[in-house]
Amino acid sequence: MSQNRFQQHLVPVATLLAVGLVLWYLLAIWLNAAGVIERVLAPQGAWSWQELVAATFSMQRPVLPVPHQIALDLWTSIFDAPLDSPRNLLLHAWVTAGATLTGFLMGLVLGGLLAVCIVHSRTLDRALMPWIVASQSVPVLAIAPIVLIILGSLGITGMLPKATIAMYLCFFPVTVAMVQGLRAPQRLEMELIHTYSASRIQTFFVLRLPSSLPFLFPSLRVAIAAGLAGTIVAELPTGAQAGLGARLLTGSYYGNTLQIWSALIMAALLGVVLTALVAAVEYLIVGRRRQA
Amino acid sequence: MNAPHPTELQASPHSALETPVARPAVVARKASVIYQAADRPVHALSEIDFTINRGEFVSLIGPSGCGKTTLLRVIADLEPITSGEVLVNGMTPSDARERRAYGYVFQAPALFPWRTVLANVMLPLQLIGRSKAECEAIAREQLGRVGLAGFEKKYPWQLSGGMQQRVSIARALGFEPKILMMDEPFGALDEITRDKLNEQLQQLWLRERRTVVFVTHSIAEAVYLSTRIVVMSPRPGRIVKVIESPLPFERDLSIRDTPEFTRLAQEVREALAEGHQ
Amino acid sequence: MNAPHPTELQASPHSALETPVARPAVVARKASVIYQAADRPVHALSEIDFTINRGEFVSLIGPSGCGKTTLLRVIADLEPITSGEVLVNGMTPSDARERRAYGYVFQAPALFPWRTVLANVMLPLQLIGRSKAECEAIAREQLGRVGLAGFEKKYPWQLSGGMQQRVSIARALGFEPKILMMDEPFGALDEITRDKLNEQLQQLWLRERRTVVFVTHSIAEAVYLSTRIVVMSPRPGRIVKVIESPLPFERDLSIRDTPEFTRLAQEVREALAEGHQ
Amino acid sequence: AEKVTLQLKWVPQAQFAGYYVAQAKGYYKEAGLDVTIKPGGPDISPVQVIAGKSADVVVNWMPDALAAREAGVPLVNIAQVFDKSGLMLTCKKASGVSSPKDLKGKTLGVWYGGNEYPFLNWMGKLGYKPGKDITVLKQGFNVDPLLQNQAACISTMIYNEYWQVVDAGVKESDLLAFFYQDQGVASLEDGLYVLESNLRDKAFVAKMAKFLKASFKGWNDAVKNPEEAAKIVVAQDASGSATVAVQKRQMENVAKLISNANTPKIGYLDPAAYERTVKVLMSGGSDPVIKKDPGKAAMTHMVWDAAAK
Amino acid sequence: MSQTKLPGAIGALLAIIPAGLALSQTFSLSGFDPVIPLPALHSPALRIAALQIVCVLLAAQPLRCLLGTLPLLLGSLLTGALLLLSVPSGESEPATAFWLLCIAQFLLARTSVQRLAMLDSPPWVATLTAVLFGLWMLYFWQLLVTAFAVPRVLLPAPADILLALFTEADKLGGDFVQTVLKSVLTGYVLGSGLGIATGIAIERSPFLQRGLLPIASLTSTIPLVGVAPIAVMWFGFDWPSKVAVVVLMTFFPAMVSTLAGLGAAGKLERELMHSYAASPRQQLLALRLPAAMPFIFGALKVNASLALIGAIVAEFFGSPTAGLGFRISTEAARMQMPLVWAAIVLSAIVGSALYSLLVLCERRVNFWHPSVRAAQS
Ligand SMILES: Nc1ncnc2c1ncn2[C@@H]1O[C@H](COP(=O)(O)OP(=O)(O)OP(=O)(O)O)[C@@H](O)[C@H]1O
Ligand SMILES: Nc1ncnc2c1ncn2[C@@H]1O[C@H](COP(=O)(O)OP(=O)(O)OP(=O)(O)O)[C@@H](O)[C@H]1O
Ligand SMILES: Cc1ncc(C[n+]2csc(CCO)c2C)c(N)n1
Ligand SMILES: [Mg+2]
Ligand SMILES: [Mg+2]
Repeated sequence: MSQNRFQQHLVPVATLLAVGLVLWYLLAIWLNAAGVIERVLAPQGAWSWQELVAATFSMQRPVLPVPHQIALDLWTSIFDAPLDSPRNLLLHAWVTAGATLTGFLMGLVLGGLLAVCIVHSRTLDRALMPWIVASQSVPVLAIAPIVLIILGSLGITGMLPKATIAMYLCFFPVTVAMVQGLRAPQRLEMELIHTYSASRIQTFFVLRLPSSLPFLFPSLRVAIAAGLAGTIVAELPTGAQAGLGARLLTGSYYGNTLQIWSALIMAALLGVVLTALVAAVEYLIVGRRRQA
Repeated sequence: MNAPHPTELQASPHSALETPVARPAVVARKASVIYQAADRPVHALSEIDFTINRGEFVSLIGPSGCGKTTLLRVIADLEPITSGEVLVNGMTPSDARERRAYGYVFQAPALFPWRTVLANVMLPLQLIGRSKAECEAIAREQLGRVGLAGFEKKYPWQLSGGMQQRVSIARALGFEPKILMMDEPFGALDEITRDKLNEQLQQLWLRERRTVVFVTHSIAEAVYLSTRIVVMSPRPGRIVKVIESPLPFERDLSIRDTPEFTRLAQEVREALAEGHQ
Repeated sequence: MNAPHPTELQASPHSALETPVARPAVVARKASVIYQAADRPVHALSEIDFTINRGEFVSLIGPSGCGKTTLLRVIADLEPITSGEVLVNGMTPSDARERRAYGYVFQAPALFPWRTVLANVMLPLQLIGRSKAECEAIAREQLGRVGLAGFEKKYPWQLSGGMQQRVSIARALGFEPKILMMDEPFGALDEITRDKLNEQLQQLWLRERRTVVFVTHSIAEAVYLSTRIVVMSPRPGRIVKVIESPLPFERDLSIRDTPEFTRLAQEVREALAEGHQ
Repeated sequence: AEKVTLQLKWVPQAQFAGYYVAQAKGYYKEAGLDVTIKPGGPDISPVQVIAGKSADVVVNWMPDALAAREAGVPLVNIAQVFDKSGLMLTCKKASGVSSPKDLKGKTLGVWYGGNEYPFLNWMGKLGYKPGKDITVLKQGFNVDPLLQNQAACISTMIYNEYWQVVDAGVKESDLLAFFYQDQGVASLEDGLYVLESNLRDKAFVAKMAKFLKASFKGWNDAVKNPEEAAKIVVAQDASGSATVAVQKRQMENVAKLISNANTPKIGYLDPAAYERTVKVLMSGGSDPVIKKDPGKAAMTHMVWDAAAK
Repeated sequence: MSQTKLPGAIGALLAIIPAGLALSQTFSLSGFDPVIPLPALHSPALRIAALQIVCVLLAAQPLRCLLGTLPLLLGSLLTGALLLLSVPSGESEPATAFWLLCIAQFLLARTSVQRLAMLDSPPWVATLTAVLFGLWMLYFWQLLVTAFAVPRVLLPAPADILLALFTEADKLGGDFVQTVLKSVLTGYVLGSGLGIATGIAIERSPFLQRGLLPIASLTSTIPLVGVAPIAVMWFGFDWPSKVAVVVLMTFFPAMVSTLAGLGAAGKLERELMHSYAASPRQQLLALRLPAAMPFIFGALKVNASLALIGAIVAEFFGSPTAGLGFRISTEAARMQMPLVWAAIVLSAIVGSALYSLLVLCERRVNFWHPSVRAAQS
């Protein structure tokens, strides 16, 4: 069945990607043409169409680099430098992944705790829940520098400030899903447990927690993606430290468009890997009992 | 009130019914339940008076909304009474619940999908802190009794609706409740499965002689299973008639074609119709 | 084949049954349906042969999984047949569907929660482009017929299950289908509501004499409603027996206590048991 | 060893080579210091860092430092390594700018975050009101607005962004650069600042003196040997984006801003230059950068003197 | 199944300990002598402690209605205000008595919120509870920032922020126009609209759907804010580049949810429409689109905060001299922290307002959906 689905999707996805690639090349010619003419070709005098296309595909500082340029840059930035060198993109991906995962775990704990409190306390449900929703309207991404400085003044430096920002973005989906999930047990199931005269703690572990898992995992996938975005943005203001966000920033700073693009692609790959990680954990925990 | 029965042995719990001082499992005195609905209060139960003796199989029957479920819930401490008194084994329902007096079987099986069949049956036993081995032994035994030996490792959603309901009954029985409460346990099943389960339940009761309070919509089911049938009527919920069953305790499905059965069913139907006015 | 009936008028559609050349509404010839399940193919229907004449009320009864739903779906063009032939009013089911031949009532009411009761009944009429006023008039009339006048402005979730099912029936009827298909329409309701709806459906059929194909699990329901009962058996799905009902067309619920009824029910039960082996 | 934390104003680059060289060559260690150099970034304000007590000493531009004083963070200049300003406004000739007068009606890229003061000052002097006579855009940290022709002129540093424009393929002959120095609105750039309250502490002053001495040694080396400095800086760049060639050129240009390199005067804040800067900052018309003359309170030679001994 | 105890009563009673301690402390400070210590009565700490004890007594009242809770509410607010006014200003270290009063005040605040949360009706009491909770949070923020003399360049007090909101209203107004009206709203409407439209358009093309869905769900794992520097490079420093980022960030969630929603119509309902021989257009209008609305609103709500984040982050990489992102980053560097926080508060208000507006719309559009019905009853 899944084999079948895979094949069903393969052809359309491949087709669309191919169309996208072609469009990309055309767009690159169109976008880069002006700059190429002004800075590369015009100084040399007369030029032909072929020269224009070739030049737009191999520009130093393109407005839109073409895919093979990016692929090449990715390749060199992964394989041409030792793994522990700051020139290696994998190192930066690793740094970002570390902060994201730390923040994600922190967010998981915080979100879970909040959800448990909210489900068990009417006061917190009424008083806190609206503020948790409002908290997500605060553009933490914009206040990342302030958070970094406040945390810095409290002696928290290094990876933790970034992880804190990631946590801020992660905890929300977790809380919302957990609140929903912990309340998911039907009245019937709650009453059943009640006739056994189970304690609150027993009810939590025997009924509420297991029934919240199906809600939790989809939210975890959302959370880790949000956390990654948070980490990357938290890496922007600190500038040239390690991490994909720093690569984005310095790429922009040194006018290295290719570097921006490879950092973006790497971030995308990292996002996919991290979500796959969550999916794998989900499969391990609930996979085999999922309904057919 | 209780006609002694030829098949009855003196030693069985049912013999209690025959002694002059019956041992009551449930006593309700002028018990009323009023729901505060949005617009106006609903009299779900109105001054109910009745007694269920130990070892009886009592069915509650009545039209939708007459308060059958409410009565069951009151007995099981799932709903407080507004006035009057309900005693279970001489205690308040709440105390009885704390002493694990109840096994409750709902209309839906209410099994936990993340637990295997075995683990579902073990659940109530684990909650009261029985050892794992003990839980498992009891659960296996109960599953055997409802004919589900060999299905221990399955998950609920791998079973048919009828099998699920049997798991739910095994779970309630494993708890060794003093009183088994069943709220339309077979309502969602098809007729054939239902017949089978009716038969099994009857045999089970015959074997164990637990007190059973059973809610149903089906006249045939009520007549087939019960030693006593309580007919209720709505608005406000009250008891119209209590019918003692003259049928022998040992029954099989063919009893449904006997004239006695038909007469009893007719009596119930008339009582129902009466209450329906 | 069809015994002429005393209450029958020559002019009614039912009279067709009495003419030597009955006008068939549905004809199935060696119709088979095989589902390609993951592991192995499931023979849901195996070489079914049968005919439903116009104006008949035919019930399909059989144990779970015997292919009743599949047969209904095949007739209504919701499922293709694997081999054989099915004709509806002389056309393929697909053509018949395009000509709006069907009113389908599912086990669940399948009402659209964002539409009022009235708008739900109007839906199929709007789809075929009837004017708004006309739609509304028809819908109101149909709602009146199923006893829901005054509930037009309510939303489905403000009604009880039985009322919702009646809306769904009104919706199917308002469409003026040539054939009314009902797949366990009352399966989810309690016995008393079910009895009432049975009575209403019977009267409705009597009034309008539409062709009805009705799936049920309940022997009593099948016997009470039908002019013909088709008993099916599973693995592979096939027709075990077709029983003509000798009951008069005009019936009320009390007919269930007549010996004729009981005999018919017994016949159906035996046929079912036979197929069950 | 005594701990010192230095907060830079920007990402690791040759602009801060002196400190990195002193660190790499062990000058700090020799002086008995354990120095942590914290790189800055576009949204890291050194003032906030020092106010949050996460740094002992920061590299900052004087306008920003004086503005911080008024906002309640009393910074004091203890040394001024760059005695000339490298800030300029670079325009494409094609956009029709040939003198400051032509700026009217143009879109100009300006760095914010405390670096906008000299520019606003200059415009005040020219009588141009931002938003009315000129369109100001908050320039990001690169030269794209000029390359994409989104702005007529952008802010550049002589040692960095200017060359990025050139590297991108724009010929120097097509560019026109206005030096703030030449426009009379120059202010002192990279200086070292500490909190006023700390200066009351003798031990702190002694520590800073050691720090200055070692840093100056680093600067002298960097000016003498740009290649080596560039390599050291590149090694310190955790983002792996800096290249030796670019940093070496930057170092060579930075060297031109340190006239006192390899003289005993290195790092000495010329009181006249200080007063000039203060005057410029107070003359901003209706919206001056600082309203109160800080007098001599915002600078001290105490540490420098101690270091010179 | 319901417990009937008075929430917060224990907490409130606990408050009597610190309040009493503070009381005795001020007594001993003012030189307790057997004659009534008249000067002590003028000590603010004494007055606050006494009032707090009165509040504790009010809290012990088992009145379960708004009127019964009101005295406690007002009383605790009053003691709070007095306490705030008596914060030792500037250099001098707050006395032990002060901290004791703070603890008592905290316990009172907690009880007041709990008491309000306990009330069942009317519905706006729930909102009031949240508001009160927020007020107390701000209150303790103010109290602690003042008491600990936290530097304003790090964390300003709420009062300063409020002041900045008013004094700098015209600057913030300009930022609002720039960021919210020009960037966020345009991008949000464009991105979500295009996403929904695309979803509807490709709903009938399984090929495009099968191709686009995996790609679209992939993009949900990609940190799209990363394209901000590229967007600024392509579309300039003004609002178009922000719109581009916002469109990109909101497009895919809208499309994916629309597709999921269109596919969410039940099998039964679809077969019903099939049996009516409804045309694809009729199926869309009568069944699929209404059934998709809850999903679409889900995406619209998520997109609301994504849009704000996208626009503000894009302002990092270049902007005109207005905009909330511009304000936050530049004023932070200028040490105008109250203004920075005012801008943050403004964007939070905008975000919450947008969200609430959507919730209101959803209640009207999806009135039939069980989640909405549950929320209303
Ligand atoms: N929580 C409640 N709030 C208000 N009214 C209720 C509540 N629960 C039940 N009722 C009302 O009380 C009456 C009795 O309900 P109950 O569920 O006991 O009936 P029942 O006999 O079990 O019906 P059914 O056969 O449909 O299950 C009904 O009129 C019902 O509407
Ligand atoms: N989509 C399907 N794919 C594979 N097998 C199917 C599918 N639908 C039905 N079946 C199988 O076909 C057989 C007939 O199913 P059908 O639903 O027609 O039975 P039914 O008589 O309606 O049963 P019930 O009374 O439970 O509704 C069953 O064995 C069922 O498992
Ligand atoms: C957002 C931003 N703000 C300020 C500056 C200015 N700045 C601070 S240190 C330094 C030296 C870099 O070469 C420069 C130019 C910038 N570049 N980008
Ligand atoms: Mg009930
Ligand atoms: Mg079926």
